[in-house]
Amino acid sequence: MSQGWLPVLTLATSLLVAPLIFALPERAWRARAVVNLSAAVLKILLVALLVLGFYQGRDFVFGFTVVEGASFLLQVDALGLMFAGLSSLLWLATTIYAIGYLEDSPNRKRFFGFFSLCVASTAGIALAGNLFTFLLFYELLTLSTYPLVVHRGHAKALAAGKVYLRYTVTGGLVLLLGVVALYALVGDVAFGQRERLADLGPDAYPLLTVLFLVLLVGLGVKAALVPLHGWLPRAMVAPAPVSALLHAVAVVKAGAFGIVRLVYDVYGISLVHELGLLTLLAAIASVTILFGSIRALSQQELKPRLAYSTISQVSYIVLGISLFGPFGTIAGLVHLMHQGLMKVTLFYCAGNYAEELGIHRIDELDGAGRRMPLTSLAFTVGALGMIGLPPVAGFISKWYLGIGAVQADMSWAIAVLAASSLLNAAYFLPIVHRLWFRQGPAHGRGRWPEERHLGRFETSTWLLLPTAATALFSILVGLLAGVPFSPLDLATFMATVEYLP
Amino acid sequence: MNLLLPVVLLWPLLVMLYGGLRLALVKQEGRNSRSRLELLGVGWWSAPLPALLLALWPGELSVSMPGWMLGGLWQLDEARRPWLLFGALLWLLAGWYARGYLADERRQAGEGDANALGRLMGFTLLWPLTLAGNLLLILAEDIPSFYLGFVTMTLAAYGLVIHRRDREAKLGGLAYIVLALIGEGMILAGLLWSAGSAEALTLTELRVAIGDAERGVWMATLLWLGFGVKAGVIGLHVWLPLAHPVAPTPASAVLSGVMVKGGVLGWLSTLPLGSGEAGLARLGEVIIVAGLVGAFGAALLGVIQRHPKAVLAYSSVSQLGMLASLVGVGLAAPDAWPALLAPVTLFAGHHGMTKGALFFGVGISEHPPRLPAWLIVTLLALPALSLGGALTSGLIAKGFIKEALKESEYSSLVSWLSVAAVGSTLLVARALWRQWRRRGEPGTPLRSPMCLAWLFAVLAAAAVPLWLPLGESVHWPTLSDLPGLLWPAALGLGLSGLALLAAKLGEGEWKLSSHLPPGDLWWGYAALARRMRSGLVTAGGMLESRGLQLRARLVAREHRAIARLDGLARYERRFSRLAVPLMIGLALLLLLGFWLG
Amino acid sequence: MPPFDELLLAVVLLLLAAATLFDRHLVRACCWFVTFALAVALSWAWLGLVWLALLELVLGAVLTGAFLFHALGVMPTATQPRGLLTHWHDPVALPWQRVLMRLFPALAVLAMLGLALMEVSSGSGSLRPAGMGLLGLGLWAFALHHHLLRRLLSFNVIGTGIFLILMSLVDSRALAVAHGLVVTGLAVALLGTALGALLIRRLEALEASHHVVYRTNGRPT
Amino acid sequence: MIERLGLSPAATPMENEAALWLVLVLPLLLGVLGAIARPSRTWPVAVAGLLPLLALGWLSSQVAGTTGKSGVVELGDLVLYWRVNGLTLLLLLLTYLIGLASALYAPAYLRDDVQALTWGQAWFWPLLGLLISSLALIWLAADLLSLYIGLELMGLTAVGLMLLPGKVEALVAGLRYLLLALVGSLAFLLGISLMLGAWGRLDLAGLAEVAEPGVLLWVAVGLLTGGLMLKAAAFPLHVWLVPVHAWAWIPVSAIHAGLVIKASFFIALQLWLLLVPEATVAAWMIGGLAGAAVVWGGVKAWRSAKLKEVVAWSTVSQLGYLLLAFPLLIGTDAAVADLAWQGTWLQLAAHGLAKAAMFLAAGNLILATGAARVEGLAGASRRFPLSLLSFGMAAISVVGLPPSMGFTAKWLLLHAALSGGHWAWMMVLAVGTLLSAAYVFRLFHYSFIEDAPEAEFRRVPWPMETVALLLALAALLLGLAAEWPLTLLRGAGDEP
Repeated sequence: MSQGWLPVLTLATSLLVAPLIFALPERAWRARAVVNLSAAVLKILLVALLVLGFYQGRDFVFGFTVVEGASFLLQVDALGLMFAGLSSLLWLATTIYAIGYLEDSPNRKRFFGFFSLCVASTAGIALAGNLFTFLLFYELLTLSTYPLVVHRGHAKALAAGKVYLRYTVTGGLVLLLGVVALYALVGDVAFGQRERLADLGPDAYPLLTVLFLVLLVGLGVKAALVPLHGWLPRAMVAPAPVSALLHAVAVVKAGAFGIVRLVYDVYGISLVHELGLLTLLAAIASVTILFGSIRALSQQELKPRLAYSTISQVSYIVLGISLFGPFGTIAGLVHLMHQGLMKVTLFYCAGNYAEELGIHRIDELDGAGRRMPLTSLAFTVGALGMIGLPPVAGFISKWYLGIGAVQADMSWAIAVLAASSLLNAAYFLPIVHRLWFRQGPAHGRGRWPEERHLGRFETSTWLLLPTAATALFSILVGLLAGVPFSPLDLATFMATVEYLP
Repeated sequence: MNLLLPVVLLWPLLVMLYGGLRLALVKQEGRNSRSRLELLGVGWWSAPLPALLLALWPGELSVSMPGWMLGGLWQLDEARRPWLLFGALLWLLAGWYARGYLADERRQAGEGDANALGRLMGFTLLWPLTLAGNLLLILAEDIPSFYLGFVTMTLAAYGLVIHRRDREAKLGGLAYIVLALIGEGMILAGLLWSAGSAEALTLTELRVAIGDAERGVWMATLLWLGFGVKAGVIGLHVWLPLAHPVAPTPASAVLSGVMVKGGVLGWLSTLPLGSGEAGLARLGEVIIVAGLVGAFGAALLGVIQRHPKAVLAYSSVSQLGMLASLVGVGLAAPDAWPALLAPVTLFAGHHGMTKGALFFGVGISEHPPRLPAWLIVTLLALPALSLGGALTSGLIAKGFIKEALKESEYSSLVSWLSVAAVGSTLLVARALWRQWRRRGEPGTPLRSPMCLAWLFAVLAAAAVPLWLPLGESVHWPTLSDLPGLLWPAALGLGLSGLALLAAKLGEGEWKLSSHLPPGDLWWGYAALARRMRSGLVTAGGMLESRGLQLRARLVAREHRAIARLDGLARYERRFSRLAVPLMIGLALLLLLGFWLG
Repeated sequence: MPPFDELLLAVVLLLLAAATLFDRHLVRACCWFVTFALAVALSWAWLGLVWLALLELVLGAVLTGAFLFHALGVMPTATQPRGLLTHWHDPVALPWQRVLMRLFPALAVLAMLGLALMEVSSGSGSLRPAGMGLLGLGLWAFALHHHLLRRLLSFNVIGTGIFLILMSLVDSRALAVAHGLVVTGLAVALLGTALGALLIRRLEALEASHHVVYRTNGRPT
Repeated sequence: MIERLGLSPAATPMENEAALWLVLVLPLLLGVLGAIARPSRTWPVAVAGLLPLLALGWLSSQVAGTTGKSGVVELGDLVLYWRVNGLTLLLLLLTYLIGLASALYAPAYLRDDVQALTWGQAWFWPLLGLLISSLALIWLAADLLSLYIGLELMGLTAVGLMLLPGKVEALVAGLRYLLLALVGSLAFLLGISLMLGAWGRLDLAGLAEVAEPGVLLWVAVGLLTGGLMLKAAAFPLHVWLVPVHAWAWIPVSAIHAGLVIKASFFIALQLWLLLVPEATVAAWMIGGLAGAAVVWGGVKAWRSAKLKEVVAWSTVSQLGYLLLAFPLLIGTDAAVADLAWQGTWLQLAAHGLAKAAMFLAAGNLILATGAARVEGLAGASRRFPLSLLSFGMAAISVVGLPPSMGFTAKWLLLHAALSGGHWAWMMVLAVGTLLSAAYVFRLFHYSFIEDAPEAEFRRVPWPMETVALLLALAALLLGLAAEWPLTLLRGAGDEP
């Protein structure tokens, strides 16, 4: 049975919210909040319906021809569902957060409008059924994110926006060229029809290799692979919810997700393996992992450090999919989710510190654990997860990565993992130490840079709630990784499909 | 009844949660209601009770939770029972002791000292968390849970180590955490590598996997070194003498008594000990040698220390070295291992309880109870002598080991261990001497928690062979064995007597100790690490400045290019003037094009 | 050998065109143009194309001439032109290098035309060379002069040249279409000239009120 | 190609030609009516604007289901040819839509623009009507004489419209435009004359049959192309375009950039496809010009200081995309040509809609900020999000980002270029995308500035906002619904 309207509806929830928000007047923040939140909840419900239907073996396909040889296709598969689930969950969380974060600041209408567009494009990326559709939403994402990056409108934000565009538009163009070339080569290929490329035979291998690299460059810009990462740390000037979403689901993840699609659903892992590109991918990922960690060490401000950490962490996904074998696949896919949860938590925390106490630099964090215990706890959870310590979700990813590396005969990747864990510890644990064990303004020493009392608790409830929720989720998906419908479960399902025809 | 297993782990967490909530609520209600807050209450103390109960529960228990991480499997079998028992017991005693030891701080906190309150809050919350990690480590059969337990214990204990928050505490904490993390890294790498090679999810499978794996030696090496950080393998031991003196005494006791045993337990759980086909004999020999070097080296380094807890820490390193060499036998001579397991466990239990009692003793000698001095000295010396192998549990453990090794090809190890025991004796003698020199005024009531815990610990330590369920009967040394067992202690005592005499006659303290501060190699490591860290930071900075340079160059080039583009306007003017000729030129060009084809 | 009168007509046309294009006195040039248009009408009549001749007379000679004089500000009532506003003499000097350089486009077009017309050998007569001559002269003048009025004159001359070539090329079956083309072309030429003339007047009026001098080639000086 | 252009002999004559005449004449009539009535409100224009659309609907209903219709108009000896097919209908529809948008925009604009109260306003309506009619004539005409008439009518009307503001600068720029347009028509006329002389006929279908390659044909086509390129503002013959737009009225700019230059392009492409379908080298030369146009226009747009100049230069750049049709259609194999064919017309439509929307939105922005310079946009995103949104959506199409029509067109062109292995054209498209992104986002960059001093802002009348928004939406959303115009294009039923 084919129920095409469900994915369309899922997409439409956030897509149609955007004009609605644009239509509402700037001052109607209550109405806007209601619209936003109800759409977010509705979307979660729809995604849940999709998951349910998917597990019952239903097909959800919606498509029409756009031009000759290229069609708009939405379809639902496990990978897409995972990403859609992540994006819808974090949309809700981030919307709540953003409502609190942007209280009384100008241009909220614009912010939320583009925010919804951004999420809609993420959903589109998740549900896209072929490269053409993927590309559509990928570019839409670039567009809808730009106003968010430059939201503050000061010189630094605008400069960051410029850099962001230079990278992403060029990347998008390269991707477009690659996709068109692929279409010229084999025509419209829906995700999952891997045999189409493999059937071309060894004669086409050089061409396929070149195309793969072109597509990889196009996607690698958003995935912030070294040396295409330059935009990410500068995009930090955006408001915290934007950074959170950018790093956790939207932009960076879209790139990583695209690489996953490219490797698994367009080329097929066996073909990529045969082309000998997996090693290259693993090498790029490893370099990125280490590079990001080393750069993070020398950052003195919280958000840039987190940004470099993202560069490093997202490459875990790439590393995972470059490990030939089910475990590598699981690792890559599951980290897609896990990194999202953990990073979003960290960015929420950074935002909380900035909003409540005016903290931007790391050395201002001394003793913040006493002033803001829940936020600091959430930060600790996120940090431990990033290091890859149980029971936080990061451990699960790392575990599968390691096993995948061994099984793919790339045991050297374990050294990368261990080194990265140590480096992560080296730049996260000092922060945790500062939070809890140093004495600061909360102990009567010095003053917070700009303290405000935003709420009854340590900070505004709007800010605290999503932070705590995502932190809790980060622990739960790690601790209860074995239960059905967990990210790990979905990823395992995916991997089985991939490797057991 | 299998539910008991989760309860054992949950109870400390609940205790922690309760404590946290209470604290949060008190904070919410306002600052003047702090007096109502009772820190380190009985509820807090009860955290290890279910574990103790479980250890005494007859029969094996196992609980499997497929949803837990990658599939949870917790077990209580006969091999785990002794570890659980002495661990829980020591945690219980230490908790009791702590209620007395930290009484001053509790009072201060009650009076509104924010710093004391902060420290106590940390202690209140992290103590049960560390305990939970430790218990999980013992009970877990699946690797993730095991690792989770290990990590939780390691990280949570950091808060206990730096309890005092002064410079030394921070140094101790730093040494502790840095080495622990390096250890974690190696453990993780080893676990991933070995588990990956056979998709193992439980520790039993893991041992088999390492035995079978092609590069099992390297996996085992990683695991040995990783756990060796905790178990004080020489070279990686430097955190012990730095962390122990600064930690509160009850924390030192559990640290040295139970937590470092986590490392030993890690070895036992992950190394394919006693597995016949494993080609790990060479590694086993390395472990034996490293263990013995540790045993001797620590003794030599320890006797010149001034702080009694540092001396005791070195003693732990020494004892753990002995234990390590026994574990090494398990790899080098797999056949001997089955007989050796029970003695090793007994030795571990003995060391744990005895070292706990000794650490309690340090606190006791600082605040002696109102007891006759001779009695105090005797009670302090009893575990000390036991540790030297002269009395009670130490004697029995040693005899047991000797008996087990007798048949194997490593019987000569016994003599080495005996020599090391001389060192142990010297160390405890030194520790006692330093304690005596630093003793405080008697005044602690006998029925205070501190005293009672200490007394109970001394007794329990002495009687370890009687109550530790080893699964097989302990080999009690016969009378004829005694000379062979007792000479090291006697020699050690004699040597310490001589040293005491020399000290009395001479100028008192050795000056050497000022040249060799506790932590020996740490200072070298620290220098190295500082250099490495600054190197990394510099590298990061260099990357950044390179990036900035590159960016600046690109920006400059961009500006130049833009300037050049702006200069293009003059061509525009030319186009404007030449529009008609250009059109004709275009027509000509096209004519040429048509002509060409 | 073409008939003598035809040759004469062609030579007269060329001479008149040259006078129109290269007389450095503008009013005189306009007068020459009217004469030229009359000559063209005469040639059409001589070719038997009476309708065209009439049209040329009306559109080319009378109306275009009127617009040109209007642009110059020469009215039947006011014989004195407003000298301040009109360049009686072309103020731009013409160095011979530029004169030669500007010849190239015209030569190029003529060469192309020559090449193309070699294929169409049918039809002879001197009207075709005359048309080409007009075309070349017009193009040269167009390239050479900047004054708008002169450019309009050149445009008209070129147009006439093209009409001559066209009419010399077509045979009887395509005559109707050719007529259509020429009529359209004439109308366009008239409209263009009219628009240009009105523009010139308007610009001059604006220049006068703004005290800014715009050269009619478009750039402020 | 002859079939695609609707010039095949298979096309059947139409029973009732009234629809055709209505389509041709109605805009002119309405324009004259407008001159008399001088509407100052939007709704009468909207009502009147529906009439031509209805006529077009009638026409298309007659054409529907056939490969196209063709016929002749006889005026004595003179025979004029016309044809209607899917392409014609698409172009007619586009013309009417953009014309209607301009017309709807105009009342409010003219009311608002103080200077428009001069004599110019009276002339606006008939000229606009005439322009649309002449465009319709160009789309429908199937012989060179009608095309010539249409082209000249269009050119002179366009010049007239451009002159309406009556400012010195507008007049100077208009003068140059006039002169160059006249020169262009001379070249065109010369080319036609040569062909008429050689083959004695001007109907396109007939010419395609009898014309044989040779110097005469080449010279003729070369001259025709030269003249048309001058009128189409193809690089390097674009000099008249930007100054003209910089001073023209907004609705005039919109229809001019959206349609007028496209007409010349349409004629040129049609001639090439019919007369020199195998001239690969020459087509590549045009392709080279296209590349240069894309780069030059893009760079100049990027560096322009005024908003309208940016938009105008962008037209020069975008025309380069269209010119790529020459190398992609001439002498390539059927598959490539098929893709390029669709891509070209889609690009034409996309650019027409988007550029018109962009001009209208830019007009709104300029009206609101009172500043013609780009820096004047500072803070615009907060003040008039709607105008900026329209501008943004149109700009997306111009850059060729999804889901806009420009993207779909670019996709097709890229696809064609890659299928044919024409890397050079692919690079042109790529560079064009980057440059257009550069100039478009430069404007957005300014609009997002928050810390600019607050300036006086005027409110923009709602019809102006709405018209711009609707056009932009059309340009944006037709990207995904591109199958519909393409079906219209293919409606002739000729399957590739």
